[in-house]
Amino acid sequence: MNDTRQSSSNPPVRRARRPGWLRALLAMLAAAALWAVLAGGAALAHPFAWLAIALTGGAVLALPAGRALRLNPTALPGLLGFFLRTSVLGGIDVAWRAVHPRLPLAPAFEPYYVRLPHGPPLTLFMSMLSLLPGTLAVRLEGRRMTLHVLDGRSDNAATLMELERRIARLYGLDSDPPGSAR
Amino acid sequence: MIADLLTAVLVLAGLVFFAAGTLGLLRFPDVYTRLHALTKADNLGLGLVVLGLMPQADGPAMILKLVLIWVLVLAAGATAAHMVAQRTWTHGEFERRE
Amino acid sequence: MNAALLAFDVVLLAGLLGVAWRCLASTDLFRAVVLFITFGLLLAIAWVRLEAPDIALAEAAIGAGITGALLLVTLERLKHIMNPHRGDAGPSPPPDPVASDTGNADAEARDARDPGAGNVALSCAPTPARGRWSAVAVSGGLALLLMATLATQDHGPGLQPAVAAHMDVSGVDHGITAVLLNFRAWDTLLELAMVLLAGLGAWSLGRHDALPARPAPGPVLPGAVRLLLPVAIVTGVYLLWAGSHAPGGAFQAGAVLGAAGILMSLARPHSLPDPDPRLLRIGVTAGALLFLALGLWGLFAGPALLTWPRNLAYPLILIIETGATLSIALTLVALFVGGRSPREDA
Amino acid sequence: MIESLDPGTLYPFGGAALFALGLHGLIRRRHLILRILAVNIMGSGVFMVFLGIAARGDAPPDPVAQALTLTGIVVAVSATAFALALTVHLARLTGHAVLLPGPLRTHRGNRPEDP
Repeated sequence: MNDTRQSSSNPPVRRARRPGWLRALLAMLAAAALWAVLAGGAALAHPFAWLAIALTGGAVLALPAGRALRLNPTALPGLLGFFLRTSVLGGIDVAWRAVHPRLPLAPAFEPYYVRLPHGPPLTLFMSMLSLLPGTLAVRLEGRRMTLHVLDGRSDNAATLMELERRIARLYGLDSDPPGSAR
Repeated sequence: MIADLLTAVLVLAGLVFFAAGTLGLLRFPDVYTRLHALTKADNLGLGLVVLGLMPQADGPAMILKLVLIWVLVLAAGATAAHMVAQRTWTHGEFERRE
Repeated sequence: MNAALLAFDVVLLAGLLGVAWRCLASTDLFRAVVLFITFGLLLAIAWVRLEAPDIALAEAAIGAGITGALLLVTLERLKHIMNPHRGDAGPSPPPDPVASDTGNADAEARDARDPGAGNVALSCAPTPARGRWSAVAVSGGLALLLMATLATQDHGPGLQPAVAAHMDVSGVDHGITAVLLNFRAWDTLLELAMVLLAGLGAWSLGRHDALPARPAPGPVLPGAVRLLLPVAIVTGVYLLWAGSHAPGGAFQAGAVLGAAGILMSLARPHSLPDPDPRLLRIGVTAGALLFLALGLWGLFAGPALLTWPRNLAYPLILIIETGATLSIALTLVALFVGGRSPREDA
Repeated sequence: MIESLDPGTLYPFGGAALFALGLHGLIRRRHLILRILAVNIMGSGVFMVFLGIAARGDAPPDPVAQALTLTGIVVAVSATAFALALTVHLARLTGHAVLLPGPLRTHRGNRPEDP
């Protein structure tokens, strides 16, 4: 929930944490929206809706605080479009390999050096790349990520760099100089 | 009528991807490649099924519910695939081949 | 259409029997547990086919999900007990991903370097050949007897009309919740007592160990917890609320919230301390005690023990269901963690 | 023929078969985990008989049978969890998770189930 929450009032200081009340408030708003989707808007008046919202607020306060990140909503459609397109390609790619009589696989482990900072951007990146064609996040040690790829002969890094660039834009991190991979 | 036809086509297409993912699960050689098959093919299959059910929904709340199901399965699937891959890396395959 | 449905039924039943057979015939315990989880999911499909969505929800969440988690963590515990030397060795050093070409070669290289690094399978002895036919005779004969009874039984109307006739006094609009919390409240009270007993039994066996499954490094699990915990809370309370008029109720809600608790205990965020044992004890017993107290109150204020005055039935049922949800969720997490908290004995 | 094979007829028979399969596993397997799985499969067979009968006829399924099955599922997971806790405890004491004839030996000498 926290990962995609918008907050426009926070300065883009990366180490700063949101105050607890603000995190709880945002989570409770999201919980109210979820309740309205599940139970219908009219059911927001029921005491159980308040119970759910209050419990969500409490749970978010109990969880460790993440870093406050400024979200750049204009990058969202691009990221979503890219993700939908590549994940459709990913599904078709793996389905084709599965039904092909000769099972065209060339599995390999590949290193990849991420530039995104730890926290929600990196989590989002690692989750999304497992749905991209032919890549699977296996392990992360510092900046070095180990990928499992279905086809070591294809250029997997290009797609990943594109995804990384788009996530960086979403979190307003693209003003950083594109530090070269070690 | 057109909505029903759309539903039938999309749901059937989704089932084809589910079947392909299951085929991959059975045919692929090791844990990692099987994870590829399950996460990617089933994600697309479920996406198509959800898309196909949308014309049958009786309101925007139902459509949002369908999208929510897809997003949650996506998040859970990607997380689970990564966790299984990581565990396989550190502990080896669960089932040792004799 | 009818023939297609019949084909579906036959395939589903054959699949269920086949998976159950493979599960029980397995010599590898991990394989048996995975097949059992598969069996639970197939069973949930069968419940949907039998127009029992409440049961399907409970089966998927409890039968497949939570039982599966309990079985897997038990296998992990058994492995540590049977191979005590491997237990604290920590993860094996990862191979260099660049040096190897394929997954298989990589695994072999790792095994060759460190023979203990591979997973020690938890196997069990294959079934002995002796006594095969007597077991087949006993179970097969019983099955034939059951089937003969079922085949000759006449189709009565069942209790559906009786429930439908009394819905207006039940306080809720969903037949199953009416049966569970009003018409046959005794069953549900005893069931909560059973859940409580299981929790107390596990606690009485000793202190909980640090879960053998270490929290996995990396940002993905904590990120997933952040996303899924609020969703699970809202969904759990929604299921609790929905039980009064649609499929759902205390058991399904307790299972969803219990699953969220299990996820938390796996991810173990550092800022979360162990819960206060006293609060935990109150929470675990709350469901049964609240139910009993309100039932006794019904003896004096209403017609009989465990019955509710008609105008108060709805709020009372909701209160009881809330207590039951809390207790079921907490007990399921406690059973997963497996023993009382170290703070209990301190 | 197809008329008589509605789910209300077919599923109780499937449930009886599952029950028998579970019973067979319970008798034949020695490892406690497998015995716990066998008891669970027997329970699922009973639930299937119940719900199959409840779904007979054209009326909506019998809510009493459904409520009892729901109760049964929660009782089954509680009993399973306690049985698993006992199995782990037994393994801690004896080093194996099988019930052997004779008094429990609380040393780690005899471990028939090790690979």
